[in-house]
Amino acid sequence: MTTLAPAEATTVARPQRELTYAEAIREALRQEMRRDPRVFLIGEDIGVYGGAFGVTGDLVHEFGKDRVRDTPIAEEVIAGLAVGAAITGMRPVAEIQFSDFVTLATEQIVNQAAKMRFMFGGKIAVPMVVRLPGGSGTGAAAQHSQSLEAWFAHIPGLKVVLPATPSDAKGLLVAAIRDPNPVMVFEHKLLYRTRGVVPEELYTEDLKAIVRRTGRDLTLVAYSVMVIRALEAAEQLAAEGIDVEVVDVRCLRPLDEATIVGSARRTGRVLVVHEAVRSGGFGGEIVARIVESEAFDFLDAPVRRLAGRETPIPYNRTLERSAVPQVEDIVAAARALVRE
Amino acid sequence: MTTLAPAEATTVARPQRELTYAEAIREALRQEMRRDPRVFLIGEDIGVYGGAFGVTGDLVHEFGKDRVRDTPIAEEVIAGLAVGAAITGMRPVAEIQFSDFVTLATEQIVNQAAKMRFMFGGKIAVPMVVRLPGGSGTGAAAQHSQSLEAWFAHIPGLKVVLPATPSDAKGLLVAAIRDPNPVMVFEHKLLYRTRGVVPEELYTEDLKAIVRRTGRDLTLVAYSVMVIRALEAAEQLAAEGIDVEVVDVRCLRPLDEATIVGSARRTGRVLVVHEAVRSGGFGGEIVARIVESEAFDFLDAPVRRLAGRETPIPYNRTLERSAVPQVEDIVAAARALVRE
Amino acid sequence: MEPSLTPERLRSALQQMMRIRAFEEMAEQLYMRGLVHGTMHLSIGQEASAVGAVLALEPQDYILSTHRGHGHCIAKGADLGRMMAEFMGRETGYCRGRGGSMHIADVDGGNLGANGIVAGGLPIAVGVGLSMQLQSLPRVCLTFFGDGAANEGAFHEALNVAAIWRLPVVFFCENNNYAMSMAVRDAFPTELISQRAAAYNLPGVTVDGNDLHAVYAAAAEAVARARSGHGPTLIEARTYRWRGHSKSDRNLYRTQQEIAEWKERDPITRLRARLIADGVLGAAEADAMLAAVHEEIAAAVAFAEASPEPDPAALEDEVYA
Amino acid sequence: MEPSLTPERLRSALQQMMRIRAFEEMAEQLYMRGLVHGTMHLSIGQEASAVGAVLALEPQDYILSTHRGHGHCIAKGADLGRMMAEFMGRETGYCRGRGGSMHIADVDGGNLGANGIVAGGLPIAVGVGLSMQLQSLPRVCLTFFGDGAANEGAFHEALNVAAIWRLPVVFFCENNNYAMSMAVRDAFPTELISQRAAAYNLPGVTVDGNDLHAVYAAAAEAVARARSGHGPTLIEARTYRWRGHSKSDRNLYRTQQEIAEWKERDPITRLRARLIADGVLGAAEADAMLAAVHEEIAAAVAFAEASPEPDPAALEDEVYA
Ligand SMILES: Cc1ncc(C[n+]2csc(CCOP(=O)(O)OP(=O)(O)O)c2C)c(N)n1
Ligand SMILES: Cc1ncc(C[n+]2csc(CCOP(=O)(O)OP(=O)(O)O)c2C)c(N)n1
Ligand SMILES: [Mg+2]
Ligand SMILES: [Mg+2]
Repeated sequence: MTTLAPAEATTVARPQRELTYAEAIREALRQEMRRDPRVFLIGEDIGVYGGAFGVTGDLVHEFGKDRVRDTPIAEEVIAGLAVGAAITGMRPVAEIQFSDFVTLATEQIVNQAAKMRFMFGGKIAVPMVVRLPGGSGTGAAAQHSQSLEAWFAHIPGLKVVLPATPSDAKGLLVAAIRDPNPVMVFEHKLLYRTRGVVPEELYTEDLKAIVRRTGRDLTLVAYSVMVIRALEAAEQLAAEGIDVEVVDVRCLRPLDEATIVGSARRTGRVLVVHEAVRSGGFGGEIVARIVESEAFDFLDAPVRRLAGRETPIPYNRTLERSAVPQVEDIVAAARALVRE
Repeated sequence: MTTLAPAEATTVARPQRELTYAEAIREALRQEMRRDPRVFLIGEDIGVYGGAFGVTGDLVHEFGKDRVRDTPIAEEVIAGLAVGAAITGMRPVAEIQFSDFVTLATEQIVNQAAKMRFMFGGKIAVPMVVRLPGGSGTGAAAQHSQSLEAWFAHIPGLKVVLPATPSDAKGLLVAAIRDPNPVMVFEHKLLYRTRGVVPEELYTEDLKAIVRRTGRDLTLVAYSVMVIRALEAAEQLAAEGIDVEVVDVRCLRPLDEATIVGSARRTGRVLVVHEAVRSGGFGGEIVARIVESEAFDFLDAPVRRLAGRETPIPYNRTLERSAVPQVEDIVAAARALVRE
Repeated sequence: MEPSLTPERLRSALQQMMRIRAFEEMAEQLYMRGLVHGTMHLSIGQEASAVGAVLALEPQDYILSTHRGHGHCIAKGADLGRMMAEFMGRETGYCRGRGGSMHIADVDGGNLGANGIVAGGLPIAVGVGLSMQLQSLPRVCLTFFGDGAANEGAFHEALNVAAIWRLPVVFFCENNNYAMSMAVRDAFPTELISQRAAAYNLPGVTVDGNDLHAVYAAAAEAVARARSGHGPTLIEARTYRWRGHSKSDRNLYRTQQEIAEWKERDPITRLRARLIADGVLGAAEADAMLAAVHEEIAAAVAFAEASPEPDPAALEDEVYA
Repeated sequence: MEPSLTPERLRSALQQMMRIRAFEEMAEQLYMRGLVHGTMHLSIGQEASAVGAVLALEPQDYILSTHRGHGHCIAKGADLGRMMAEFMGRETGYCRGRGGSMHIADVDGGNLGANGIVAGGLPIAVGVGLSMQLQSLPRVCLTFFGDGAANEGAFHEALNVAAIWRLPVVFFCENNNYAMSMAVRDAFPTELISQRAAAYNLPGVTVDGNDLHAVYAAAAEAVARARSGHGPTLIEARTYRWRGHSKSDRNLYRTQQEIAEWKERDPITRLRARLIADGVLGAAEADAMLAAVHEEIAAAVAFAEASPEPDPAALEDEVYA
């Protein structure tokens, strides 16, 4: 739906081929699986069905049922399969069909995968990836629409990545697969069909924040689908003469504080935007990091947050839309903040 | 170990009987069970064994094995038992033996208990309590020492309570049992043996923050065991002429912003202290609430956090101690902040 | 015919099955036309299992339902208008538009809710059973779940706990041969799902889920056992879903021939024929019954369409009691 | 005596059992004296099950262990000094003092770690099995777990998946009659835990866990089956822990008489007697063996005590690779 201009435009050397976010993920998996025989996929309906969101698509035809492995509905064991395989020489990429179901796999991810290296005194590595389609906007209601990234960002030993663009979906996933640590990759369901330029070759993106658009008046700090909305909002605000910088956080743990703080320092005004429920969401962490940093003295207004409301995601379309920040909400909040 | 003077001293009307935190919880359970036949307990080893930390003690002898019900090791069903009983007329109090094991029950708690009322359009209530002994300091290492309260504070539909004193352990638990919503009560293992004055009669405490000590120079915002450490730190700082206010948050969801912000406004300097890992911990939320509030203009220094380090809890005593804030760390951080 | 299956109850069972079919066909149409959104899991082809199971219950008994739960809900006596209103996200819907198809609940009618989490209802059912036991209420909780759910850890924990405490629970597995694309033959090491009952020292029975009488008989026995304090039963009802898993399904994991074969075993056609053969019902009467059902559905849609949308300002109102 | 149980291996098995016993008795003393902290789950009385199971493995095979895992670790060949150092939180310990008793791991020796989460190792074992299958490595993963663990959902998911994919995993349940205070008779609806195997179409066997020969025989068969691609086995070894669950246990849930009865069935006394009777070992040799073991333990303690504590400055170093 949205083709990303600003950040992509800087990668001029790369061929201008467009893929959807879902296709980019598939290409990352395909190319890594060709390159590295240790990489394999596990999850529910990722084989012949092609994945609940069509992400794995035809991979089973190229790699066979062993390496694109359908499991019974058993999330705890899906995670355990990844842990056990990762510590004995493989590079598993597990899919949790909807990120909400990770609630059934938290034991393995949080107590085992995340802690094993530390508990064993550094004598083991757990190079696994968990892909988690999340977020609202599809009418799937309360148990299929959550944004739980903050949980995992709170757990030392995990890394937490949230790509916002097709090219990041590929590059960050490849980086996650090659990372010797357990990496949680939250994909947003609404992004799967968005298109953007994606380099054909294999490449990795750093698990670092990136400035997607520069501006002087205000910084929007966002991740996942909210980056796209923030960029749209920035366009609209530009028309009003408000010059907005957009920082795409991309990785919550480890958090690239420098990029965020640098931007906050430059603009003096920050609005943090995420879809997850506001209370206890990762936005609080970002606000705190800015406040604790040297940027505090450069703030012209309080750092503010715009985030999901204090409710489960409702089914009704209008309610659902009103439960999480939309472009117009970002525009309004940014406008108000600039005037503070 | 620590007898709380300041806050308790204000409740002069109540008889000065002392109980430990564990005894206070047991008394709350006993009195509520006597009063209300719908209240019953489920969990592992809560019967004859008396609970892993001796909390339920002899209750099984008074109320029998039906109402003090030992379960097999099956945390997901323990939570499910509570949900099913709560929606059909009972008032279950479930115990998760160590809060770390709640990772096995998050599906039922987060997807079912928390969302059921909302998903069903308000046509059901889920009056259940989950008791969760948490925290480090006992040498129990990485899988038995976590502080995961921030996860649940992020979930609309839940309430999250963390008593710091024996009298709160009783009053907040009674309030939780009577609450028509699912309430997560995080108890700290190190607090079980602390003593304090506990009224004999049945009473409830509001799920609101409380100022445990007033002061002018700085506010320490803390909860659970860190309240006790903050009060000790405050004593030491007083000797240096630094007058510290201590706010005990007590309930993370809903968060009593007014009390926190009010204190921040008065002192202009805030240090938020919790044991949980700093990144993604609830401290970020508290910082953000203060920054977003009218207190922002009254801040004389950035709001700062002191929290658990970015690591699983280690076994070695010295390492374990260094992984979470100690009294001397609070003193040092507070001193530095006052000088900023 | 079982003794307690009176002609009247059989006719009403057939009518309920027709209602489910017609309701879902309409819901599907509305979905295609964009009037219902989100996702939709249709149970077309499985009507005998929902109706046969619920037929064995008393009104005050409970059910817990699944993502494929329209049939359960209707069988338990829900109002079609309020259901349709829920699908269309209206304030008059069972969940006031907050839940939608996947979370439809009729608490007053004893349907404690469909569940978006596979096997999510099983632990709750055990809790309901315990609650009945503690309150000495002679009510039974029947929990529906799919074959896929039987591989979740929750299945195991739930059956074990219900078994050791002899709780009044009926575990009713609708084995429709697939969990999304995962075939039962690939997901289970045993021939029958009901074989798992032995692991918990429970009776386990597999029945033809497209045979209303067979389903009823098994359920009635299980309910009687549960109600009299002898504990749970695991029932496996073998059936088939005619439609894809949800609307995104391209049916790549099964053949058209297989689908066609199962359509031959349509539970509604079968019950209708049997009731006519048994003299319980005339053909004309059956046709009239179906016509009446279609009118009900039309009325349900009209009710839903005329109903107001929820007020966004009230969004956070129902989070807490 | 099984053919592959040579006199030498039997002597070494007895020695390992003595090592476990002596090691744990020492650990208990150190704990009482405050030199080891945290908690401590002793397997005294269960030595034959740990040693018998591991005896059936090749060095390159894997085990996954439990909170009651000292025996497993020693049986798999761990160095006592590094173990003791771990208990005392030293830098020379297996986990450099980060893990302690409950997380002891000897990755190079094929012990992928004790686990503080009941049943936490089962899903991992399935992953290890899959990994071996994918890499066509002829290695087996044997996962220990207690009776209590068999009621966790993870048990069910793990056995099912290992069964359908015929993974080279041995599920080794040490049924010591109690999960903390929960008696097996109250927690299970069946007589035998091994009866659960049938639910997954797996062989299930119950053996006397205090009989080294019986444990070995069952494990050897299961390992051979796993290694040859025929999939998992569920073994239930019946045994008993002499000590309380952990140090906080007041033994209120069992009788002194029961404990005394089980002490009569001491697996070490039993193996010692049998080996002497079979002419595998002389009494004097056995006594010398025990004396040597005690010297080893003393040396292990000395090594641990002389070892440095970890540096708090390095606390965050091993969180990420
Ligand atoms: C815990 C969980 N995992 C996965 C899903 C996604 N999902 C929804 S329905 C379904 C298949 C369920 O199969 P089955 O239990 O046989 O029920 P059926 O759809 O056949 O009625 C899957 C995988 C889910 N909703 N919940
Ligand atoms: C998931 C989980 N639940 C509860 C506990 C607390 N706990 C530790 S050991 C134990 C008993 C385990 O019993 P069993 O599996 O039979 O092993 P045993 O202790 O008898 O060797 C319990 C309840 C835990 N560590 N993990
Ligand atoms: Mg199915
Ligand atoms: Mg045991």
